[in-house]
Amino acid sequence: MKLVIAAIKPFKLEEVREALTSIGVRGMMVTEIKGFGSQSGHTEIYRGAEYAVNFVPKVKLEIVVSASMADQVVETIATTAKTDKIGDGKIFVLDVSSALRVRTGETNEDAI
Amino acid sequence: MKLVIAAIKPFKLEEVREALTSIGVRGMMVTEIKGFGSQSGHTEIYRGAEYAVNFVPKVKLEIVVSASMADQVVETIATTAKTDKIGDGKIFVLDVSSALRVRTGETNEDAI
Amino acid sequence: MKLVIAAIKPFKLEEVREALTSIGVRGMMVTEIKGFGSQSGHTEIYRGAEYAVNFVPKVKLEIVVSASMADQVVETIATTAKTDKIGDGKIFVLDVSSALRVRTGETNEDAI
Amino acid sequence: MKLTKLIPVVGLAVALPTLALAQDDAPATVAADEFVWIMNSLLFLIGGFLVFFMAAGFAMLEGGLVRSKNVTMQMTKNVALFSLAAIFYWLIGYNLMYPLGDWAIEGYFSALFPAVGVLEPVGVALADADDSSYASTGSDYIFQLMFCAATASIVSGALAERIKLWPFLIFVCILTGFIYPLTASWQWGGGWLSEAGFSDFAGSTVVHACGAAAALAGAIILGPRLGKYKDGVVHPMPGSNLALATLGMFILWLGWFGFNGGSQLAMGSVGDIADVSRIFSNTNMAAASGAVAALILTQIMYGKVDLTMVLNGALAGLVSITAEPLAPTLFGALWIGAIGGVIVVFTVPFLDKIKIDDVVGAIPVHGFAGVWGTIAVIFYGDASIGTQLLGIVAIVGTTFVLSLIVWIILKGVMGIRVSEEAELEGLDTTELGMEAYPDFSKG
Amino acid sequence: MKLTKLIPVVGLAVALPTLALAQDDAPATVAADEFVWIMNSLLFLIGGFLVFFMAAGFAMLEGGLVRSKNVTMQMTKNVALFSLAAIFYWLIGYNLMYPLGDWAIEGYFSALFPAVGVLEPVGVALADADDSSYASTGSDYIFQLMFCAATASIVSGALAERIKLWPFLIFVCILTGFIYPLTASWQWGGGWLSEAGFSDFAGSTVVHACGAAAALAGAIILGPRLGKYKDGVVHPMPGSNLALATLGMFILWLGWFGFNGGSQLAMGSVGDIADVSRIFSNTNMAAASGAVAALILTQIMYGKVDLTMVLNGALAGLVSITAEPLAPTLFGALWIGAIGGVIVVFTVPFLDKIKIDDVVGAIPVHGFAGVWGTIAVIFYGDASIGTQLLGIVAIVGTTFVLSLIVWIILKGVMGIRVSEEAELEGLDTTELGMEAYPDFSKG
Amino acid sequence: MKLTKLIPVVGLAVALPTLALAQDDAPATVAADEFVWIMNSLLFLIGGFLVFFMAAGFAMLEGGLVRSKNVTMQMTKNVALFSLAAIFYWLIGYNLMYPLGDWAIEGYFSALFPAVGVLEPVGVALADADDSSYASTGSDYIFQLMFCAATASIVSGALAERIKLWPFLIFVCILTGFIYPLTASWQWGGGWLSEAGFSDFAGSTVVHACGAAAALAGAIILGPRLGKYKDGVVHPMPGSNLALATLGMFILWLGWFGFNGGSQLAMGSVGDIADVSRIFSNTNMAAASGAVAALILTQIMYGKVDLTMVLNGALAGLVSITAEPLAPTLFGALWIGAIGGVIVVFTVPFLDKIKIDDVVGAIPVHGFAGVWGTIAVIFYGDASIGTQLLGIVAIVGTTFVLSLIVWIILKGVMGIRVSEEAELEGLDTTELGMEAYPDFSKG
Ligand SMILES: Nc1ncnc2c1ncn2[C@@H]1O[C@H](COP(=O)(O)OP(=O)(O)O)[C@@H](O)[C@H]1O
Ligand SMILES: Nc1ncnc2c1ncn2[C@@H]1O[C@H](COP(=O)(O)OP(=O)(O)O)[C@@H](O)[C@H]1O
Ligand SMILES: Nc1ncnc2c1ncn2[C@@H]1O[C@H](COP(=O)(O)OP(=O)(O)O)[C@@H](O)[C@H]1O
Repeated sequence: MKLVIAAIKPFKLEEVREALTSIGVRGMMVTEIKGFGSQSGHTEIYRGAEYAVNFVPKVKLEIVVSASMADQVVETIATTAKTDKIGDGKIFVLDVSSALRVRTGETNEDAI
Repeated sequence: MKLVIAAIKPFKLEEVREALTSIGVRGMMVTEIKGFGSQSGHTEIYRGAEYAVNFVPKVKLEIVVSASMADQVVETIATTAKTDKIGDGKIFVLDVSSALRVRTGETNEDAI
Repeated sequence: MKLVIAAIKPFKLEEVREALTSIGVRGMMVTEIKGFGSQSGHTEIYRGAEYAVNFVPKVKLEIVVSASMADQVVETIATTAKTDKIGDGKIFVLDVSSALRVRTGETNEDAI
Repeated sequence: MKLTKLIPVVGLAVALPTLALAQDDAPATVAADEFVWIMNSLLFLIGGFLVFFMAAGFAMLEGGLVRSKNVTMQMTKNVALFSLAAIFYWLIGYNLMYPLGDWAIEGYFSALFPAVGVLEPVGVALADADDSSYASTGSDYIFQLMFCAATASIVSGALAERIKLWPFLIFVCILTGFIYPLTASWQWGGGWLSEAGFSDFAGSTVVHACGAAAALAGAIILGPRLGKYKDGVVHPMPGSNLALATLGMFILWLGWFGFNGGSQLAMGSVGDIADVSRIFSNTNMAAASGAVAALILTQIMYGKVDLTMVLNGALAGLVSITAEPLAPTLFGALWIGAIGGVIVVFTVPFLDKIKIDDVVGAIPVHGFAGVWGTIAVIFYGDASIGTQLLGIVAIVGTTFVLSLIVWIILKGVMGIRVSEEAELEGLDTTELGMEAYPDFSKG
Repeated sequence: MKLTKLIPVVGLAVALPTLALAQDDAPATVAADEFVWIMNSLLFLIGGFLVFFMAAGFAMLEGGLVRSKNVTMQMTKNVALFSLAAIFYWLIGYNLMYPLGDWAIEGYFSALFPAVGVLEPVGVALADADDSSYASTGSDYIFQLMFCAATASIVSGALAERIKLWPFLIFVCILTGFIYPLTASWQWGGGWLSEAGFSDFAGSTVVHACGAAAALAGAIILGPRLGKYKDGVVHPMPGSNLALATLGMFILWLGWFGFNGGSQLAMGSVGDIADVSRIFSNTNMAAASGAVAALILTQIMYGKVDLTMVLNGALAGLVSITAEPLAPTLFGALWIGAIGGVIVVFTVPFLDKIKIDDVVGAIPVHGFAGVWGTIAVIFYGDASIGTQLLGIVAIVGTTFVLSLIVWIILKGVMGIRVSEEAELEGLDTTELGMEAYPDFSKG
Repeated sequence: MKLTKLIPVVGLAVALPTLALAQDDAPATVAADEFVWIMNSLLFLIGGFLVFFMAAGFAMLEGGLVRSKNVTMQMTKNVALFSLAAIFYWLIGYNLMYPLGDWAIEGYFSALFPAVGVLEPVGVALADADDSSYASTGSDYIFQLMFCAATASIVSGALAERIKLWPFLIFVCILTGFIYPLTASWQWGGGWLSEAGFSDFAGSTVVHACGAAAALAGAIILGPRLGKYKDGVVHPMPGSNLALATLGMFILWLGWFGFNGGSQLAMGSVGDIADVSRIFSNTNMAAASGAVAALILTQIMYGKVDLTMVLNGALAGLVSITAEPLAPTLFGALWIGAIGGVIVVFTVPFLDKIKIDDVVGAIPVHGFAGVWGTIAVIFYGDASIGTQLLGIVAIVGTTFVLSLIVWIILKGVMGIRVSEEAELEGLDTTELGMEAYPDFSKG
């Protein structure tokens, strides 16, 4: 199995969730994060003092899927989250050695 | 070493922490997340408009343990977090290639 | 590529970010977490009742870097986040099998 | 004694002459006309600061019902709109609203337009007062100003989360400087509507439905928030802070005692203070019954109580009783307010059905309940359904049309809506570059 | 002059006859009895809106001291309880509380039960007033109502985070419609307690300890929150928003000026307004010393100041001085309030020790400090310790027993506690389906 | 009638004698001197509770402008400072401030030092009143106390997020018990400044600049927050809750009606109530124009509106008009307030430039705008620029020097700054062991 981690723009969350559901993703973990990246660094003024905004609000998705599905999931997120503007986000894939559904005790593929 | 990631119901956090401490887990990272899964989708009414609640509040635990302890940790979480109700959560295990304790510089097994 | 996960003290965030930028890290995900570890357990009094504070506020950094840079990143975080006080934090390294930049479609090394 | 600030000495000096009026053998007494004038002015001052506080109530209610990414903007709008209303009502509105019988177009348009508001001189004597049988101009001014500002607050709630700051503020200037004062002059300025016998004690229509009409026009031109009605379904966008919204409702309820009670315009006689007391009691009862009606109704209809509807229900009850808070019995206030509460529960979803996006329910609360309250006058006050409808149509219609024109012009000239991206990311970071709750940690 | 709203013309008309009373050669003057009546009514109106605002204070205090998963519910309860109190006090309570000497059971039970409250007619003349030497019925009504509602607010705080909405609201109706008015009639209705010489100026016992007794009965029947006393240890459940709680305390403090000041029931004479001034000063001093006492004591006892205790301390100081805010010197108010502050610091943990879970400290603040304040009357007012204890036992005892019965019945008939799961997940999502702070981002 | 609380019977009894004064053939009338005294006292009571509420306004404004890790501490400081001010102003300040012509050092130092404040006896008659031509001592006391407390609130905002609790509170005791009353006695106690003809109606300098001077001294000794000026650049530390800050500003605005209006010190005559009305109108206008000035200026200068500056702008407008809220026309109030708004927009960054870290902008708002307002008196009031500058220098200078000494001593004796670690982690967890927003979930 694979763990797909994606950092996207917050307002894209709902759209991405729908797209993923439509391709059969049945679960994910969503976290509110602050992102640092090329988008960062634009300056704002607060009470007359200019400062660089290094962290921008992002949403992080963590989705565990079967290895076979990983690419499709990545692709789906990529296409849905894309606005062609800087800060669209990144997607990373990691290996997962095991999974378990607490309620049923099902493991691995059956658990996700 | 292994990274155990678990999404559980928020009110189970304290109980799970105690159980884990009792089996010798000495550290973890806890994050407030919104979970999407089979539990999701029930509808609520807001100002007369029905809508589907897709994300439910969950708590995510991230625990790095020695490979040998991983199964016990997973099992402990599973048994403690279990309510037999939908939405109990999932547990995933990933490989960790190295660990470091900032304060002491200890590494790997000694660091966790 | 490697995913470096670090739990540090919140007020060290800015310093660490600067240090990482200076060594060429161009992105990261920052999450507010509650940490449990050796630092935990000190007692506070709330309305006359003593209780143990098990979770202390921490900040979690997740940084994907090329394998070659991983050690340097870990080291940089370690030296910058260090206060020699308990609760300084931990750093973990995991393998990343693939990366993608949503905006450009660049993959792996080019994406991070 | 305490030798305190120098002013009082002056102040007391001013007081002396009047006492001299009394005969020498008897102790100096208080002249009745001065007493009435003083008490009436005091009523306006107390009413004035109570209604002023409603500006904070609107701000908190709206701040709690928008999403947190738009809170800084909503706060900015609320502070700015009140401030601009204060300036434009002085600059134009006050004299446009009160022609003092001096009309450019008899009963329709004040001849005192444009002219700035002027207060009585320092330490004025009753003989030199603008109106020796009423109250000080300053107290009347501050009281009336607060009503004017309320209309703008109503608009800001309805158009939240998508309208640009400056076009909105320009509209506020026009609404508070011109539109509201104009239509209000027809009734409270002694114009044709008051001649026609229209009855609207504290402004269910003159103030509230007027604000709602301006908001409705804006909502139509502005359009709903992105995604609110995607694929023909209503997608709720829950308010970010219901504690704040509840605080706002309570503050508005508090302010309403001044809003309605002060509208008795007199408390210098037994009859007047007793009437103000009746008004306080009825106002409170209508708010309570409005809330309870929404409480019970949402429980029955949705199976769960909807706090946001209960808050709207209380406000709708208040708006409903505003047209006639004096005449009804407490029971009258109860059912009039309750119907107001019922109205919001049905009209909030109704507006969604016709795809008019009113973020805080301002149009149901101030518009529909305002119309209801104005009609309800016929049950206890002496007003005919005909003239009541006439007044509603005249004021709501005129305000709606004028507002519509202004909104269309603003849209054409400078655009009134933020960019799609700004709306999605939130107005706070995009338009103002300042988050309302920037910390990682809560707050 | 400004031809403003039509009402004033009527209003002023009412004023004229009274002026006619004066001789023709002298300028019309103000009749003393009318002046007193007007000023007394005004005191009630000002006191009324100040005490009304306490409803918001309780809501914010409680909203800040519960966990965020229960905030929507706490807001709902606070809005609903005030609204229902307003209805049931009118429906039954007011006449039950004020028999006007017309008793079914002499000194114990009003003969005016059940009967709805009725206001004086519009534009009433002094001769036709319900009480020509007191104040307008409407002003008295609105003022007394606010006291009644306060008792219910006290209950909602203590039973937060676990009680079901509707059973709680049913209890509120009974408490505000029947229990409080009954026991209050014994003292303020001219019943047997007042005959016995019990002294409780603004209600340390009649209002506050009464509310606390009802809360205590509820807390016992309801039981503590899950896990609060797990394994015999107290597990604190910290409040979610201390800024909100602090705001609530300040609002309550503000309202208390009306609560105690208005209880002078008169300001139409030099002596009365001077007394109201004394009351304001003493009330403020007691709140301050209560807060300082808790500030210092928590620093000494815990090594750290506990803000929640300081907030409770200020409120305890206020409750303590409420039984006699007039007679004490400022120094008296200081030490009486300070002892109130000390009391909460000790009784909050005490309640935990006996496993009574009072979420916001309502029982220590309103109950223990209320009893203390009532006893403290003997130091400055003229009251005997005996009658004071008699009054405390009578009112607290009766309220406790009656409430206990109601709670037990409610528990048996419909259950008063939410399901274990609902309590753990939080009442907002489970009972109301609405989070108070739903956004990802703060707020 | 309603046989209500026993007190009124007493109360009314007190009223009777005075009525007896009137001749028998005519109806009893109200004696003018009693009427004036009653109305003046009422003005102080109303002004008193309005200004009291400013304590909540300061707390919310500051709580919203600090980071959430310091909110519990900021709340604690605000509740504690007001409470301690109430005690020390009674203990020392009141008599030090009002020597009643009884000086130890003529015009400079009261002979009534140290002596505690004493109120008039219960039910006092006019003949026995401390000042039969002014108002009740209790009402004057509560009103003056609120002004004193305001100076301490100003300090708490400027020194937030780094000062230790107890040293701060000790300073508050000295400021409210000694420093402010001393300098204020020179003007409002009938001292040398008032003799010299200095004019400061409600205290732009006597109260606001005084508080700002104390804050400035503290800010200098305390030093900026860690990292605020790292590497010579200003590192903003955004406030954690702008909705709360906005609420605070609105509450302050509300309180200012009492602050300035009450400072007329009389409303028992037509001239006085008309003046209070003027003051209300001017105060409101100045706040509005201050806000609008900041609104427009930040838009022009930064390209984006800065809400925190708009909030400061409104407050600066209020401070600016405080020295002379009566004499100016509405237009005068507009431009005087607007300049106040402009001043903050420029002085907030200016303070940062000279590395003085004022967390909430208290020094620009109360100091710079206060000085401006005091100078602006010359345009409408009758005051010479010379005496105005003399007064400013005397009060600001003295306060600054005395405060500086106290701060230095406190720093030497006990240290005034929390540890570096405590500051970085936040004062809530380190100093108080209590988070303001502890929940995972929002709130
Ligand atoms: N190396 C990285 N490791 C972890 N997260 C990253 C990394 N680079 C970027 N991100 C995340 O992706 C988000 C978008 O990346 P950014 O560089 O800002 O835009 P873009 O991908 O369009 O260049 C960042 O806000 C951050 O959360
Ligand atoms: N494939 C997945 N990847 C990541 N997290 C998941 C996945 N499936 C479920 N989860 C997490 O587990 C939680 C519980 O899963 P859910 O399907 O709702 O209940 P159950 O496990 O009882 O069927 C979800 O809220 C989500 O946070
Ligand atoms: N085994 C672990 N797995 C995951 N996170 C951990 C682990 N141990 C510690 N941490 C994180 O590191 C933080 C610091 O660790 P802690 O033990 O408190 O201090 P120290 O590292 O100085 O002993 C903890 O708060 C927690 O967030």
